[in-house]
Amino acid sequence: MKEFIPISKAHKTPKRSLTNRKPLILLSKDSSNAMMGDVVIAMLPLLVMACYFYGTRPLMVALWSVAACKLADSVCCLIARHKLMLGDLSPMVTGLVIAMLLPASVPYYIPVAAGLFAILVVKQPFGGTGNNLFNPAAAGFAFAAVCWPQTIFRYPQPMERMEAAGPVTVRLLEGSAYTLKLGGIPSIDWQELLLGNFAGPMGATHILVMATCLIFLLARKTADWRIPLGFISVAAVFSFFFARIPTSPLNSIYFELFSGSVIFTAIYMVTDPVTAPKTGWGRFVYGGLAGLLTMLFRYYGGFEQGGMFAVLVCNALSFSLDRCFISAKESVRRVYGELVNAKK
Amino acid sequence: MSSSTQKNNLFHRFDGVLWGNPVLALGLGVPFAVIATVSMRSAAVLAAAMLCTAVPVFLVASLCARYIPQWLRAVVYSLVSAAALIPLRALLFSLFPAVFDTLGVYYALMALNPAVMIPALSHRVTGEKPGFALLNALCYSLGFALVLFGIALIREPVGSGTIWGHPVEIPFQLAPAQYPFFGFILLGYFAAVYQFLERLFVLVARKRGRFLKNSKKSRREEEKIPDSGSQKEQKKKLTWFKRNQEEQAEEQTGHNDTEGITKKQLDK
Amino acid sequence: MDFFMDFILLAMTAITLENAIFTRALGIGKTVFTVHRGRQILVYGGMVTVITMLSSMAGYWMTGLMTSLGWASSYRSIIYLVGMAAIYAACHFAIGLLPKRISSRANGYLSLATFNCAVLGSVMLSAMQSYSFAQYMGFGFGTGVGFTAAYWLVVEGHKRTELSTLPRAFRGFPAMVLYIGIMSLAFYGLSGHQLPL
Amino acid sequence: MISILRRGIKPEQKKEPALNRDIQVFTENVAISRLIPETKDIDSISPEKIIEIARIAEIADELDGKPLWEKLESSRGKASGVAADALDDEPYLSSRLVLILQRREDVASGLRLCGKALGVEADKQFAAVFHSLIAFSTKIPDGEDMRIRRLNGKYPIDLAEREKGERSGVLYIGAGAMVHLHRAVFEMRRQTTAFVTLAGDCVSAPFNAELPLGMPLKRALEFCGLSEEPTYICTNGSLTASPVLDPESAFVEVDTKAILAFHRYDHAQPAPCIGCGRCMEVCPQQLPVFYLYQASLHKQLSLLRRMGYERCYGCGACTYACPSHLDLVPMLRQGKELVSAGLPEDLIQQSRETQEQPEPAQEAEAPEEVNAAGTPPSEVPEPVTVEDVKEPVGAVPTPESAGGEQEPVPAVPEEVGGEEAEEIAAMRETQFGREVLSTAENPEPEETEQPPNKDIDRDQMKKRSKKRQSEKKQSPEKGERAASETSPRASQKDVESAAGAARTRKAPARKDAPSGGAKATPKKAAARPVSSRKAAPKAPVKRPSRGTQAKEKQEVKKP
Repeated sequence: MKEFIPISKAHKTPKRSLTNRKPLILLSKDSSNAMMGDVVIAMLPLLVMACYFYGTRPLMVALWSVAACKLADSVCCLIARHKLMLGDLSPMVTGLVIAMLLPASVPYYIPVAAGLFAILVVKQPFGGTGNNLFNPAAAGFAFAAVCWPQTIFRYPQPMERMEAAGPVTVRLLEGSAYTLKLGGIPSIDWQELLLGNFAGPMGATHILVMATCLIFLLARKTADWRIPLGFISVAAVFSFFFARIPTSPLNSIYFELFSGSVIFTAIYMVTDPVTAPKTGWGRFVYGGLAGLLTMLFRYYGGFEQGGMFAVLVCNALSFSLDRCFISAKESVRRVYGELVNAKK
Repeated sequence: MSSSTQKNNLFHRFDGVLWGNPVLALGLGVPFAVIATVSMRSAAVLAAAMLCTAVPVFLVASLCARYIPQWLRAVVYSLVSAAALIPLRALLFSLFPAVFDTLGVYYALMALNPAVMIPALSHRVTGEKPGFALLNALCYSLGFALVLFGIALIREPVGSGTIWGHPVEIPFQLAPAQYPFFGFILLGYFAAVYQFLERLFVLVARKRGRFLKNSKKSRREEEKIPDSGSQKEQKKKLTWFKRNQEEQAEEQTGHNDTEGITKKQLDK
Repeated sequence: MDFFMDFILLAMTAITLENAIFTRALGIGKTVFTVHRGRQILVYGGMVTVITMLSSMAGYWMTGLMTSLGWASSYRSIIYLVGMAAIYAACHFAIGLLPKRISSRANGYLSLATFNCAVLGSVMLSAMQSYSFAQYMGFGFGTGVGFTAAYWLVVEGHKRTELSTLPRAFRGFPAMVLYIGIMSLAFYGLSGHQLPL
Repeated sequence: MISILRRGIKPEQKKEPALNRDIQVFTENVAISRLIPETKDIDSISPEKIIEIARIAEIADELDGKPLWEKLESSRGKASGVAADALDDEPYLSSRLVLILQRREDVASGLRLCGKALGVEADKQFAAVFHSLIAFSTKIPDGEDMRIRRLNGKYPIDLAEREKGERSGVLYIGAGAMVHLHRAVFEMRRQTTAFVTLAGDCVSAPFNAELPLGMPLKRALEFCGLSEEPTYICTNGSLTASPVLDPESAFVEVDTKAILAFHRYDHAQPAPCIGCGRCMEVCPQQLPVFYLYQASLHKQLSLLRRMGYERCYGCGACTYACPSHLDLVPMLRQGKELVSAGLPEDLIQQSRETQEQPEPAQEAEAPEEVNAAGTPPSEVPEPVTVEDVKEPVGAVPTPESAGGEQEPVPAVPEEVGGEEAEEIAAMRETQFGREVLSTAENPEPEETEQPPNKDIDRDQMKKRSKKRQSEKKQSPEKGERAASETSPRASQKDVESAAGAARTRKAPARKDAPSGGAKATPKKAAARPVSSRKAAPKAPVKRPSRGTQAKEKQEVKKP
């Protein structure tokens, strides 16, 4: 046993030596920044796949959007005199999500513009990390989609290498979601569809990789299982009953879910904890609503992908969902208590 | 406080230009500021329409509002402004006809412009002297026009690469600058900047007010506000709410913007 | 049956594709930024819906009248306003029949709900599209309902922002306008093209 | 079975070192009370006698600090069962469990006494221990003398069981109180000690001790020998922790269960809440903790009321689970105080705006300035249109919305709420004045402890003593800070009188009183908690003298 230090020495100046902040040994092990880090980790495999398919250009796209987001975020924190946290990973997540949804052949100013829009219009005016009402990534990508639809929705063929710098010379194709929108059946066989080996967004086509990442996120409790479950199930049911292409309903599910960015939306955009509801049932309904709206936007919307718009609309609804579920629970408890009292 | 002090206060005579701007401060006339500001010309048309609706409506409100039952005032004002819009349309159509295609129904909707209706229906001008009403009409139209021109000055070059119809060289073009959502976002940023400047002004005015404490003018002001003392007490009583909450807020979420801005201002 | 289908179709269009607030910014007035209680929103939106429907029905008739006599088309805004004023007066007296406590409050909303850009706008827009009577009605009804829903959404967003620490410059009005802007971006994704004004 | 389904957390319990060592007694003074009649065996005394003895011996239940006799009296005949509460479910905390292990016969006889006093037959008497804690080496046998009920489940099992007991009529009494009752009845001893766990990762040899009441935590920590300088000291468990900032003027109270000292340098740096909702997943009461937190942070009282704020009993589960390391419990308690203080909405709004003002003193200069500064136009449009909003002329909408948040600030003081706030503030005023008087004028702690009106109960008194400690801590410039830091501790015990707690506590925070701080001498402070226990209603006359004797005895006999 070590020698005793008289505690009086320790408390010559109590206020400085003693704090009222709990030591971490009494608190939970993981931190909120670590949760963001999980999402970043879960997105790195997609980036690797994109680099494998398209060369180094996807890396540059991701770097540009992440840099734009991070820079804008830090500058806004300085202006608003928040505590500037350079280690904050949430702008990085925003930038990565935007990059993953873009085609690899996109000119660099588009990810930069989308990232700036996401941070300067959607995130920081509403209070920055943790306070934003809308998913910044979804809004940024929606902005890009509205501004440059021809560029955003024309994808290069995989295995066609592109230089990081210099003009893009490869041939650009329409995505499979566009084929569906026209009512045609995309001519992609199923392994390629699962592996993401077809023209599409650079990060959002690798179904198997994303499934693995989803398992990782669920295991780390970073993503709530209810949201992707509700999203995918409702989307599947919708495309089962209202097939817009002349195939068997199961084929319709298969193509609708795996083309475009439905799965990516379900895993990375809807599960954003900041903008999702907090109550369990609220999350379930939120996911289902997002799935339904996504399919509706894809069917009737002006663009071939509707995930980002659907996410925006659902973000606007999440607070109301929570409120109504909480008040419902409260009223149920009150009625139950009255019944118990009546019994006594 | 009564509107008499408003008139005596020189600062509040010219209300509506910047201070109490109808669009940025009161949120009136948002549709026109958002949708119809795709070009400087349309902004000019709307500004002219605002002027020539505000003048007669405010005059009517100041002169013969007391002869009209309250529930009928809105009807009368809207009809007056609609009537005032028709000759103006003929005039402006001869100047720039193309604008009215982009404006669509919004020119006709100026008849119900809230930036005119709400002040006219409130006690701002009702029963005041016509001179004051006229001044208000001018100020409100000026403020309205400022905002419209400000937004159009960004949207027209970015959207269509022109300013007042003349093509200009700008590095990039963004067709969506003509879309409604872009107008909303621009308006939001304008309003934010407005609020920021407002706060700066208030802080400066406070410092000056401290110097003027025992001058005649400020004493007159204090007489006009009967309950200032009780207000002070109320504020004192409420401080105990503040303290803990502030501390907690500082500790929990690291936002210490309050101190930041304040100190900066007071050092000035 | 066609009547019904037209009605439903135009109502859905006016609620979603051509939402009054999110796509055309119609009806964003003082109340949207100041009236934030559920019941008030419901009352106000209900009034707007009823009056929009009535006035677009009247608008159909008045449009036919105007086309019949050509000179009137340049005065159409005044003519529509007269029709709205008549409906307003009718509603005013109808509300006057209610008990005093309710009527005194309701009349406060009524004039704002009537002389509102959304009402006149829906009439004039449907006149521009040269709709049928059912479509007039459907468009009016949908405009009112869409206005109410959008108004409710905006107020929900405002309540949510009260639970989070915004930068002070953005508190209140600017945050709400940005909120509407982002929602209108989402709704633009639904239509995909710029609407006729 | 249900307890497994219950929400909660599973923190790792670090009890073994303290449990495996036997209880050390740091006081020899045995306060024999002449008033207690001699009794040999349990059959020879009547229930009334037991309660009377508990009252004379001033035994307090360490669960909530309430006097034992009150609890017995109140639930006498009604109770369907009685339990010796040894559910030490918080990490490091083992002061009651160790009693079951080492003072088993005392606890058993105390339990029998309580059962007799309550009229509960023997098979309804049991001792509750946390099963998953006993999973390690020592098993507590379920003997003839005392039935042991092993409860298992997630963390907030103690509070949850007590709440369930209130509904089902099972009275939970701390094991320490049982031991004290046994001593009082059979050894005629008054309660002058408390069983406390001394642990924490800078306590080199954690152990359980029996410490005299009123001993400064500083000395208590000196006994246990620190390997490092502690950077964080808390009492009463680690999850429902109440941090101590000045261990010289914090004392061992009747409800002190543990004194924990840590020398961690990685203290929680609160990050912005990202709304992950884990706090809501772990809340045993299934409260929407996230929204309660935000609402009380931004003073949205209507939302607080709608979301069942009052059911939070302050187990630190949400704080433990929060990945942003926010200390949620004090904020929830603050929201509760805000609501129970009952100030009207508009005043809250006003204070909210005041909070955003640079200098609250200058608020009342000119209304337009008050309006224009930072208040969003949606609420108070702008000086000019203040009238537009206020006067419901014709078209101007919402007669009732004109009354509420939309009302311009200068018009607020005429509201009905004005007087309410005034009288609340007045109450606070008088209490604060009384405190200052008592501390300033009469040097003897006994007189200071005389309650101005007899009906102020024991918790109130305890809070006042604590308040005085907090006063002592105040240097004039740091005044509010200290008060706000001790505020969690002060209202740790009871949630019913949170408002009263708030007033008594906030009083010094409003005017930080260096005078009160200067006058209070450490001797008086040391004596206070002991003497504060004289404040129990009934027989306040003979207390002071005996109190002084007991106190001096302790002062002398302390090693």
